[in-house]
Amino acid sequence: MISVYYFGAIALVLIGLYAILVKKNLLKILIGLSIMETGVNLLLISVGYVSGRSAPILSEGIGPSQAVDPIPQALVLTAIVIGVATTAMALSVAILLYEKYGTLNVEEIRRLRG
Amino acid sequence: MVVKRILAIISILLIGYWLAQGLAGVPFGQDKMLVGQYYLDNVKQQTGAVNAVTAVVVNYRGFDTLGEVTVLFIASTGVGALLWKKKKKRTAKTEGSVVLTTGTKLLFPFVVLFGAYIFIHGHLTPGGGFPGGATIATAFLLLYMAFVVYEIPHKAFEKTEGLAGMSYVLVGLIGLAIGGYFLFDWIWQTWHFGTENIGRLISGGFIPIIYTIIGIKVGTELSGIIDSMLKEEVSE
Amino acid sequence: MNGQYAALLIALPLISAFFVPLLKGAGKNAIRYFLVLVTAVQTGIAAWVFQWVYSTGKPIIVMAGGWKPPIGINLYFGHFASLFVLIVAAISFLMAVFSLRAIKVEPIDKYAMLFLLLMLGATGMIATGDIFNLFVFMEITAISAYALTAYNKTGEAAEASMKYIVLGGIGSSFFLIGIALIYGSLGTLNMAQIAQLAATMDPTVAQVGLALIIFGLAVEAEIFPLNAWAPDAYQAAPHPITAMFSAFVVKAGIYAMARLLYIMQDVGSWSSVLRLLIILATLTVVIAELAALRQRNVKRMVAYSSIAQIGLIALAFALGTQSGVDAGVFHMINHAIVKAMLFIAVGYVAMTLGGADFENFYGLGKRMPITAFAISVGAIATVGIPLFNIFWSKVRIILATLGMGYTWAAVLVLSASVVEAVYYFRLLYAMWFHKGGAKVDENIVISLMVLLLAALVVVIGIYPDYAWSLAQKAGADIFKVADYINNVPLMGVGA
Amino acid sequence: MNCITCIEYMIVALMVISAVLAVEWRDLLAAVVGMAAVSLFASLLFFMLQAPDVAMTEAAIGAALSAAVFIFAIKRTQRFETEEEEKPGWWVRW
Repeated sequence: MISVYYFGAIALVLIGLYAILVKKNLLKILIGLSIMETGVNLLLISVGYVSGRSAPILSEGIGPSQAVDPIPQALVLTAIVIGVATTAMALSVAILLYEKYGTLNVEEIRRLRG
Repeated sequence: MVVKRILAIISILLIGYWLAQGLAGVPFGQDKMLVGQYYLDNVKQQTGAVNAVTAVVVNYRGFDTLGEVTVLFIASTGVGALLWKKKKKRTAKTEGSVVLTTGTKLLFPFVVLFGAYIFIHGHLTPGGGFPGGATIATAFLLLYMAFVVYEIPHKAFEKTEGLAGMSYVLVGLIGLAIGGYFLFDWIWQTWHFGTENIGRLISGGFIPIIYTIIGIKVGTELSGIIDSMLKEEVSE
Repeated sequence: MNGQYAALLIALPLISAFFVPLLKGAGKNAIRYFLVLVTAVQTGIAAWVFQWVYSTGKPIIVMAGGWKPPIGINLYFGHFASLFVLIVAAISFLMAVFSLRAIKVEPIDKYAMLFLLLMLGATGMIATGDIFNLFVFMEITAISAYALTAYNKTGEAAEASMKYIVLGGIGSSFFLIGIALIYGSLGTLNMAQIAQLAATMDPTVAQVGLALIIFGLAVEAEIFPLNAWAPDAYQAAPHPITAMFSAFVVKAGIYAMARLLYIMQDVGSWSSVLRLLIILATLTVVIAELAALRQRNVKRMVAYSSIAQIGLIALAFALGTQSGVDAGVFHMINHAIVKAMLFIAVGYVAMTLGGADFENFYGLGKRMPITAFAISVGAIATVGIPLFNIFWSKVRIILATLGMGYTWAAVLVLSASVVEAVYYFRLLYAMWFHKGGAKVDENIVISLMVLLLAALVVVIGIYPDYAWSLAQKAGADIFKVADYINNVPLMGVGA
Repeated sequence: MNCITCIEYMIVALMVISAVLAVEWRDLLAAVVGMAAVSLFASLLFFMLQAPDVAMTEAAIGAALSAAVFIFAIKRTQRFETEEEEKPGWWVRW
């Protein structure tokens, strides 16, 4: 039996992948990429979770053996920022494409280019 | 058409099944820590931070964070390069409503202050430089929404961005000079500064300094991205 | 000097890139010459590291933050990394000089920053010893490559960049899932410790994780199903950037792939991953050569040829033997030199004659003799004629392939080479035996650069022994994982 | 099944539903809102998985700012997806 968190994470990854594979509007493809990244982040955090433990902030009353793994959380912090950087970059390329071709449909862009 | 869609769905489900098989070997909720346990055991003595995630992000794996800041810098540079125009201007036509404009005027300093609070207390409470910087960028976003003609001071922002990045690398290089390692925490490990107040503000070695730098940098970069995306070319 | 100062290889490009905005007021030429200066200094540092590593025979382990691995992140400048960091820095230097003439599109300051960060990303990917750090450097490389691909701001450039972004996004997500699986089953991210613990890993998890990581890196390394971005991007990017892509960005990807492949060699399901990779690499070679045959744009044609050569390197690494890895590394060195030269020369022709279409190359031997000479040397070398450097590495790769019993792969690769010979000789014929336009003055600096690289090609071709010994040492660095584990001072957490 | 578990199931279900809607809606502005909703539900899940730092960052950067950047991009391009015959996977074709 697979955990509900794993299920949610894999579902997000697959939905994002579906959008990238099937959709033709560039912004839709980028939305798909963004959803996929969220899914991957959720997966990483779920891998680091230990049942019954609390957040890794070692203030009063929480000892080293009562906290969850801090590493995946640090990794996901990095991954989120990288994700938003990629998204911003991709959107500016999309704006550039729209300025050149007047459409966001990839098929039409290929046709216009000839 | 429908056939292709179904084919896509089937192949995606196959990938999902394959992933699930791999994940079955990584049981959920079990203690699998190896290096993580070491961090939890030693974080207070070695870095002076209470928040272990912050310690890992800034101190133990500080190299990753330097890279991450660089990625954001590339994004803001790249957006600036691609949307570069000889002359450009904001094209918004409608001013925000009265509620928005007055609210923005009132709220702006507090939002900035709140962002600063988040990144200064990164080693004690959840948060840190990235959410703090994003909060500051949100304050500028509010200004853009509320006022038609508002623009950030570009030159100053670009220079701040560069200076903040340089000071991050410089902190690392000072560590190389004092402690012999790049990004070495010289404040905590060489000077033992603030050792007696773990859990209070003045502790955590160079974590507050670096998080302040990151907060400023992230705030200016994200506002720069917003600025480049909102402006369009004007023909003369 | 202390070995820790090798961290300057990362710190210098970073701090210089952050310094560029402050330099903006000083004018465009100041920025261009600043770029040349920084890359020259970087080459100097890289030469120092190279000299250190090869004279002592011991790798430099840079420990960031003073934390011992696996607690902290370490950089590993072994025989391979120090050699390739030197190649990265030297080629960046040449390209910075080339950029003095080749880059006219605004804004120059952003170009300089992205250029430095692309170099930084490739350096970091080659040097790092931690898989998540590898991911971060991969993203640095990839995002600056996206921006630089679209830098010319034409429609084609934007479309190529978009393709690259979509593929790169899928790749990086899959790479992260792979990291999650490996971390979840071993609890560590350090490559040396992963290698140590690999035998204890669950085979299914290892297979899925390794396959995902290979899949993620295949975008950077241009392995077959994920390399559709490459020809478009090579064609549309500014000329110096194309040369950088071909000379070291791809190499960084393929090295990372080989490194991760070999540190996981103790896991139970290793050989099945290898077999998959051999099939994909052979397909890359064959499909790229066939696609190159029908191109009318020379830059695009050379791009396809570059992809095919990369497939050959991937094939050599996927064999799983010492001789294969050595041959692959040797081919990487040769290919970096030859393709840098070809792309400078083709880019220079495109700059002066207004486009890299095949018609522009008619009679080039009379119009631009030095450039045409360089292109001829590059073409002959790429095809694999004896007395040129690629001959030696190609022969060794094919021998290693036959040695492992993959006769079909060797036959396919050889017949692809014949196809390659056809289109390169067509180009040579057009250059030397067709009538063209009037003679054009050639820039002295660019001529010197291509002549230097051409001289290197011929020298390695005639005296391959020194380069081969370098390649053997570097190959042993990748292949002998036990030495790699011993060289990294692991703290012994847990294990 | 205790109460915490049923809340978890509900949030995951809502998250997956908003992801499907974000992909299927033809109005891109609505799709972006759906994407932001996915990020918000994910940040709730991060909070339940004892990762408050990540939850904050995801809410501030993943949900708010990336949605804002998407909306700016839509403003400068077009709002509706056009209906066309399907020909998927343009990015793997040479």
